[in-house]
Order: sequence, then C-alpha cells, then structure tokens
Amino acid sequence: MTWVNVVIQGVLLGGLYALYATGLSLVFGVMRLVNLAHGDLSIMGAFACLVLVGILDVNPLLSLVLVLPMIFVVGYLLQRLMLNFTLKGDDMRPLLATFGLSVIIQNGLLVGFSADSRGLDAGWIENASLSLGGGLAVGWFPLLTLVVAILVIVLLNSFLTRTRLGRAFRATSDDQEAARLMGIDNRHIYALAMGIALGIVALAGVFMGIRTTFTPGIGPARLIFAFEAVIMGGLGSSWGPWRVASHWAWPRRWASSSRRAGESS
Amino acid sequence: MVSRQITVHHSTATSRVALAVSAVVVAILITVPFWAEQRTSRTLVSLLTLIALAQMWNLLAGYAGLVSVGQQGYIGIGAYSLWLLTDVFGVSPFLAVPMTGFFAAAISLPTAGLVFRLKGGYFAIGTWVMAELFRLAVANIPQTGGGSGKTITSVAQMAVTTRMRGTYWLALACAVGAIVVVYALLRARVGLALTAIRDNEPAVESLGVHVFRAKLWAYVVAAFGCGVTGSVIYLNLLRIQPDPSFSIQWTAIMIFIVVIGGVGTIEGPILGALIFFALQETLSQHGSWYLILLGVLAVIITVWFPGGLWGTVVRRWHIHLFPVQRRLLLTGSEEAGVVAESQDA
Amino acid sequence: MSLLELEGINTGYGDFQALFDVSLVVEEGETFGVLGANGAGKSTLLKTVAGLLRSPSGQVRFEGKPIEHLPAQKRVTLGISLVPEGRRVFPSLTVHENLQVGAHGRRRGPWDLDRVYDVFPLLVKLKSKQASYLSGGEQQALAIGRALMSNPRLLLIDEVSLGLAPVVIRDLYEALGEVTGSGMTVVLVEQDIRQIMEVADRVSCLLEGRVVLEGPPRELTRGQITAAYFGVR
Amino acid sequence: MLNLINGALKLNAGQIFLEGREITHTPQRERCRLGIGRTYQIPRPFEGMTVFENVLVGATHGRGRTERASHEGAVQALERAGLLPRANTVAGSLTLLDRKRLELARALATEPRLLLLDEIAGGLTEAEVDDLIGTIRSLRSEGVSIIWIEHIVRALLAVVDRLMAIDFGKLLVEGDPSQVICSPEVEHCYLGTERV
Repeated sequence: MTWVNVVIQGVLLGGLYALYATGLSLVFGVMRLVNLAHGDLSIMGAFACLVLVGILDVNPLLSLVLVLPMIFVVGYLLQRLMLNFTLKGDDMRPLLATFGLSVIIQNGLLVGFSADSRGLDAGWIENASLSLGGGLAVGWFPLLTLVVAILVIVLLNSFLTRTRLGRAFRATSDDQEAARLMGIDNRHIYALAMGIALGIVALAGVFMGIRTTFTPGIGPARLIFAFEAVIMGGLGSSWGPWRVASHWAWPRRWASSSRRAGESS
Repeated sequence: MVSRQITVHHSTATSRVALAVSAVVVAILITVPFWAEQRTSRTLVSLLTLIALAQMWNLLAGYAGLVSVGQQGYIGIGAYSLWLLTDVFGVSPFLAVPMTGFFAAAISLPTAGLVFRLKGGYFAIGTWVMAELFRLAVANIPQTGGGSGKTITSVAQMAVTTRMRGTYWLALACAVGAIVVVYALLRARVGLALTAIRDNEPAVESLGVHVFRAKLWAYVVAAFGCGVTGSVIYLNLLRIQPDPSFSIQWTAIMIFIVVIGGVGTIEGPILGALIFFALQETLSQHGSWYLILLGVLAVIITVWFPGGLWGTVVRRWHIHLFPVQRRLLLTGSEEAGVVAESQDA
Repeated sequence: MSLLELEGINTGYGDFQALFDVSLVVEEGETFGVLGANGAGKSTLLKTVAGLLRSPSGQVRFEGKPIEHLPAQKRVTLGISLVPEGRRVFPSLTVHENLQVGAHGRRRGPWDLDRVYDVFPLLVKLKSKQASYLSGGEQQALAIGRALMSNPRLLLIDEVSLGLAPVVIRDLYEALGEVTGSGMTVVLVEQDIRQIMEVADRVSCLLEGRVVLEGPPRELTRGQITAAYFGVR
Repeated sequence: MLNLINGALKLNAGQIFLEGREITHTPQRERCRLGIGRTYQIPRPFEGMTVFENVLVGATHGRGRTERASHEGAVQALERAGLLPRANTVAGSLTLLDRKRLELARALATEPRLLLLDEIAGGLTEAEVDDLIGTIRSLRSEGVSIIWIEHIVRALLAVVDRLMAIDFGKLLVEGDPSQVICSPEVEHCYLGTERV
C-alpha cells in the first residue's frame, strides 16, 4: 500500500505548491508583474518567524499572527514605493527590479543569519500522525498544511468575489483604466495585491520552514517551485501559465477573462 | 534622373577615434603577459570575461527583448564540455575552448524551442528552470563526478606560464570577439531586424521580418558566447562543480553590469564591466554587503534611471563610440546638399 | 461660474498631438454635444477632462477650481464620470458587480442600484450575467449605469450609438433623457449627428483636433455642420 | 479589415486570395514578401533608428534582399514619401506628418503591389493632406493597387476609383465614389438622416 501513501503525501504537499503558485498568479493577474523575488520573500517570512520565535518564545504557528501583517506591510510599501514605478514602459524593468531585490534579500539574510540551515520547531504536531489503518498514516502537520492552504484559497476566493475591495481587484485586473474611472486607485490596489500575495507566500515559507530546513540562499529554488506548480496545473491544455495558475486558486470566470486580456494586449 | 551615388556610412569622427584608440588598447592588452606580473593578467582575465558575458546578455535583453535568467546554464555547459573534450577526448585545451561554444549553441536550439513559447516574465523563469535542469542532469551523471565535480587534469598538468598566457589571450579574444560579433551582427541584416524589434516589436512582422528567426539568432549566439567564455573561466579555475558552474550568480553579474552600464548599447556593458570590476576589487572583501550594495544600485538604476550610465551619457552628449547607425550620403544629385545638412541630428 | 471650463488644451499621445488649443465652457445643467469624424479628437477631449490624459499646457477647471493635476480616480470623487469609448465594461464581472464597482468612490447622491435598474430595466434580468456575454446595447446601458453609480455632477459619454442598431440607440437616448431631465450636466460625444442635434442644448464640432464650429443646434445650418464635419468646402 | 488582409489577425471563416493564390493561412511576414504593404493608423516608427534605417528594414527584410542591394530601393521610397531630407534624423524626433510619411515610406520600401493605408491622412492639416494625395495618385498611376481606409472623405474622393462604406463590419454600399457618398445609406450612417 506504499503507493497510496505516496499519493496521500503528494496531495498534502500539493497544498504548499498551491500557496506558492497562488501568490505568484495573484500578482500576475492583477498587474501583469512576474516577481522574481517571490521565493526570497517567502524565505524572508520564515526568518521573520524565526526571529519572533526567538524573542517571544512562542510556537512558530502562533507567531504568524505578527509575521503575516508585517510581511503584508513590507509588500505594500515595496509595491507602492518601488515596483509601481517599473510598470510603465517595457516588461524588462519589473523583472530586473525584482531580480535585484532577490539578490538584496538573499544577501541581507546571509549577513543577518549566516549560511547555516535553520528550522522552525512547531513542537509535537511535527511528528504526530493520524493512523488510517492498513499501515497508512497521515501526519498531523501535512494535514494542517493542506487545510490551511485550502482555507487560504477559499478565503481569497470569497474576498475576490464578495467584497467591495475584491471587486476592485478584479475590475483593475480586467481593465486598469476603466477601473480608475470608477474612482479606484490602481496604485493602491497593486500595493494591496502585493501585500496579500507576500502574506500568502510568507505563510508557505513558514510551513516549509517547519517541514524542512531553510537557508538564506534557498529562495530561488522556491520560486522555481512556484513556477512548476503554475506550469503543472495546465500542461496539456496550454502554455499560458497565468491561466494555468488560476486553476489552483481563482474562480474559473476570472481565469477566462484574464486569458482574454492577456491575448488582446 | 540625375545620376547619383548612394553611400551608406556607419562611422563618425568620434567613432573613428574610438576605433583607433580601441585598436591601440587591444594591441597593448595583447602584450600584457610579456611584461606584467602574473597577478595582473589573472585579474584582467576576470575583467575580460565579464565584458564578454555582459555583451552576450545585452544582445539578448537589449536587442532581442529576451530577458534570460538562465545564461549560467551555458557557462556550465562550456565548463563541462571543456573537461569532456580535454580529459576524455584528449583535445588540446586551447583548441577545445572554441569548440565548447558549439556544444552550448547545439543545446540552445532545442532549449529555445521550449522557452520561446513563454512570454516576458515567464520566459525569464523558464530559462532559469532550464539552467537548473542542466545542473541537475550534470550532477546526477556519475561519470562527470556527480555533485563533487571534476578537476580538469590535462589542463592542470600544463606548465603554469603556458596555461596563464593561453588563458589570458583566450579571455582577450572572448571580450574582443564578443564586441566584434555583436557589433557585426547589429550592422548586418539581422541587426536591422533586432534593433527594430527593440524599438517596436508589433510593427516588425508586417515589414517581412522573421521575428522568431532574428530572436533565435540572438539566443544561439549568446549561448555560444557564454559557452566559450565559461570554458575560459574554468581554464583559469580548473575545478568544475555543478553548483558553482551553473550558479545563478553568473547571470546576476551579467544583469548588474548591463543594467548599470546601460542596456541596448555596445558601450554600456563595457562601461558597466569596468565599474563592476572596480567595485569588486575594492569592496568584495565585504562579501554579502558588497552584493547588497550591487543589488541596491541595480534596483535604483532600473527604477529611476532606466537608460543606465551610458544611456545618460548618450542623452546628454550624443556620443556613440561604436555606432551601428547607418547614415545615408548622396552625391551627384541636387538632394545631396539637403541630406548632408541633416547629418548628425 | 461654469461647471467645466477648458482653456488652451493641447493633448497628445507621446509625440502625436491630437488636440490643438481647445477651449470650451460647459454650464451646469446643460447637455453639451461634441461632434466630429473619427480621429477628430473627441475621445481625447473627454479623456483629458476625465484625467486619463494630460495636456502639457492650458487649464481644466471644474466648479472654478483647476483640476489638471488630479488623477482620474480623484476626479471621480469630485463628480466627473466618463463612459469610455467602446464601453469598457469589466468583462469578468457580472452586471450587478459592474454596477457595484461603479459606486466604489462612495460619493453620495440620488443614484443607487435601484434607480439605475429603474432607468435601465433591461439590466434587471441580466443582473447575474457576466458582462462579456452582453450585447452591445446592453453593455452600453451597463456602462452608463455604472458611471451613474458614482453620482456624478458631470457625466461624459463617448459615442453612445457606436456600433448599435437604430432601435437600441433610440431606447438608450430615451433613458438618457431621464438622466438629463434630472438636471445632470452631460457632455455627449457623437458621430451620429441627428441624435445629438435633438438632445443637445449646445454643440461644438471638432475637426482634426481644433474647434471649428460652436453654437445651439437650431442656429446651425446643415451646410455648416457638413462642412465642419468632413472638412469639405 | 486591414489586419485580416495583412495577416495580423486570423480569419474565422472565408478565404483571402492574392492574385489568385490563397493566402488565408500565410503568415504576416510572408504576405509582405508576396507584395502586401501596410501603414498603421497610429504610426509605429522604430524610434531609436534613423529614418533611413526604418525604411531599410522594409527594403531588406520585406523583399528578402541583402542590405547593399536595398539601398537604392530605400532611397527611392524616401524620395516618394518626401522624407529624403530627413533621412538621417532619428525617427523618435519626427513630427506627426513625418511619422505618417515614414509609415508610407516603410510600406513602399517593401515594394508592394497591394498597399493598405490605414487613416494615413488623419490628424494632418489641409495642405499636408493635399501633399499626401499627390503622392498616392502617382503611386496608383504606377499600377500599385491601394486599399485606403479614411475618415477624411475629401482625401478619398480625390483619389479612389471605387469606394466601399462599411458600418460595423457590414458592407453598406460599394461602387463609384461620388454615388456612394451621396447614397442614402451613407448619409444615414454618417449624418443620421431618417431613411425614407
């Protein structure tokens, strides 16, 4: 029955993949920006968690209460003060800017924390598992990861479809100029989207940090991780990765419209 | 119609001076191993390879609009094919170096088939993924020494002076060759297409330009250049390992140089390489702080000075040391005067 | 004091100049028509008022205050709303959501969902339909309704009749009558001369980026309009 | 419609023939080589290149020739469009009229047998339009077929043999220019007169 186990583990790990991909595709969906520092920002989240755990001596999962708002603010300011300026003109500029950011974060973390690999200790939950009988067991932690991932995606979904701000996100994604004519400040929306996306990847970074170890230099690997998730979601149908990404997280109808927008532009 | 003579000029007074100065500089550089200390030529090797790499990345991003984050893949391939050619097939190292470029170019063709399907940012990540795949492939073949790599023994056994001089001249050839190739490419027919793509991609296809082919040219040439340069770098370093050979750091350096110097010009990467090199020599003992500084510099320039340093120079003083512009000169007709007047706009 | 005053506007896209020294005054409560062939600069004019484009020189004044430094989203909160050319509804949002987005600025006033559905009853049964599946006329109604949701004092409408069947156009103009009747100031841009002559209090004709004719419809002759429209003499 | 003919857009149904040869599925660049040249309504110059280089792109790639062999053609195209005095100016610094001329020169450099003009007179002053009319007339007299989309009716009437009025993708009238412009359908569409 090992293959059943493999499948179960795979599905549980899929939750993490989905979180990484969701962050990447949310940003791309709203402002057509591919963030090359995506992975590094998630590692930054894990280190922020590490520091807080050190200071407050709490469970890393509890420290998320502080980590996530902090990362949100970082994302908001990053977009508002820097990346928004790169969105005009050719698409090389945001790429180069986020790539520079990736180097800054990696080396900043290296200065602060050395190249040693770290881990986050979440206590008993890490090793406890739930026996399903027949030699099958599911770890509590992977299960929690999956539940959190699903919860995040569902929450994001209902935020996008049900709230005033969520509608503004989708309107901006559909047609940035028309959205401005409705009184929506696109710069603010972009910054919020970046904040939320970074919150989501930081969450993924912390869960990843509990699951395995991490170093300041592992960020790029996590970006590729996210990219694979984006691609895997849609192999066979098309190579349009943003559409593919939305299979993970977004309502189908948003997906179909962003495809249209992508093709016409 | 009055019989008239159409001539097309590339050069300007400045460029002829620049060409003469460059020729002198190159001539002096050729003699360096005969009079300078070994340390000097070793240092110059790293500067020259930086110039070569930056020219290649600039060809991709600055002209073909292809922001690749995977050029380290071709550096690694260059390094490993150098080992393969010398230690396995017994080719003389100096002869093997140019051959490594063909390995890289050959691999770049199917790679292009995959990554060219992706657009913009996803193209960038796609090239990165491909470089990672190359690294994984090499690291998992036991014959190449797996994760711990190999020492290029046949090169290591050479006499030190011979190896150092050979490496130096090859590095010089890479730098000069990269500039000449990019320059020639831009002045050739395909260069016309590449510059047009840089300026307004949607309008190019309707003028009969084969956009895909022009971009493929740039991609394959850049792979060739990075492959050869990679093998020269490892002629110097001797020990190849998958992680450092295929490290993203290589592309990061190329990007910094081009962004700081000025994207979309030939002079930019040279200027950028000099600046980068100076920073490296003075600050690199600060390790991570130095890299952070570079990152900050790159971000500031991208966000607020998109033309880079050379772009600023051009805007202010209109200097072109390596002009790729074609200037029309008519003689023997009444329009001749008018055209001549509008020269040097 | 006039509601909207333009003085010496010279808007362009990059190096392309579309408007040349345009000056206009729109009074509170009137319906102002802007005529002109395609490419005459009508849309550019509206975009300059709405804040999507900037004029490098000249002034735009709203209620006497200069507003040319304000971005489009700020002008909405002042009460300027544009129904853009080509309607530009949000295709992935439902009709209802499109209208809700229209009220994003939370400006107070008489217009709300109920009133918009009153004026455009055809939208009621389309409420939960995705906007991309609507017909041209339905999209136009939605676009106007969406703009009304922001409770504007000045409503700018770019080509109501563009690409629509005559019957649909008649219905839309009927609905518009209710809007103008409520005392709202409207600037209408049209290629369809007949409609605009019926509803506008004053019209102005643009030719190649310049104002070439201005006045109340009944004071203008057909010949004058044709000449101004086509640039033939 | 121009986008369909030159291949920038794909056809949903139907076929396109050029001189009896089907080109429905021919890519854009091939159609250019077969002799379809086009201009853009909003000029799309290669701003960093000189006027001469802009035209040279069309002359070399559009005709599949070497650069040297294209010089003559490029110069002729510039001459035609009245741009020769500006040959060495960087395209980014051109005025609107010169940009429109550049569109024309670039298309001419591909030596088209069918020239597609998209609102080339839009935004020009009276005198400039007259200038353009002269150029286009002389082109036609050399046997180049021209499809010209224009809102400046005066310019069209001065040149064309056959006029077609289109309203939102549907053909309204087609035929002799002066008859078409006076036909009730067109008048209704443009001026909104009630049809009797």
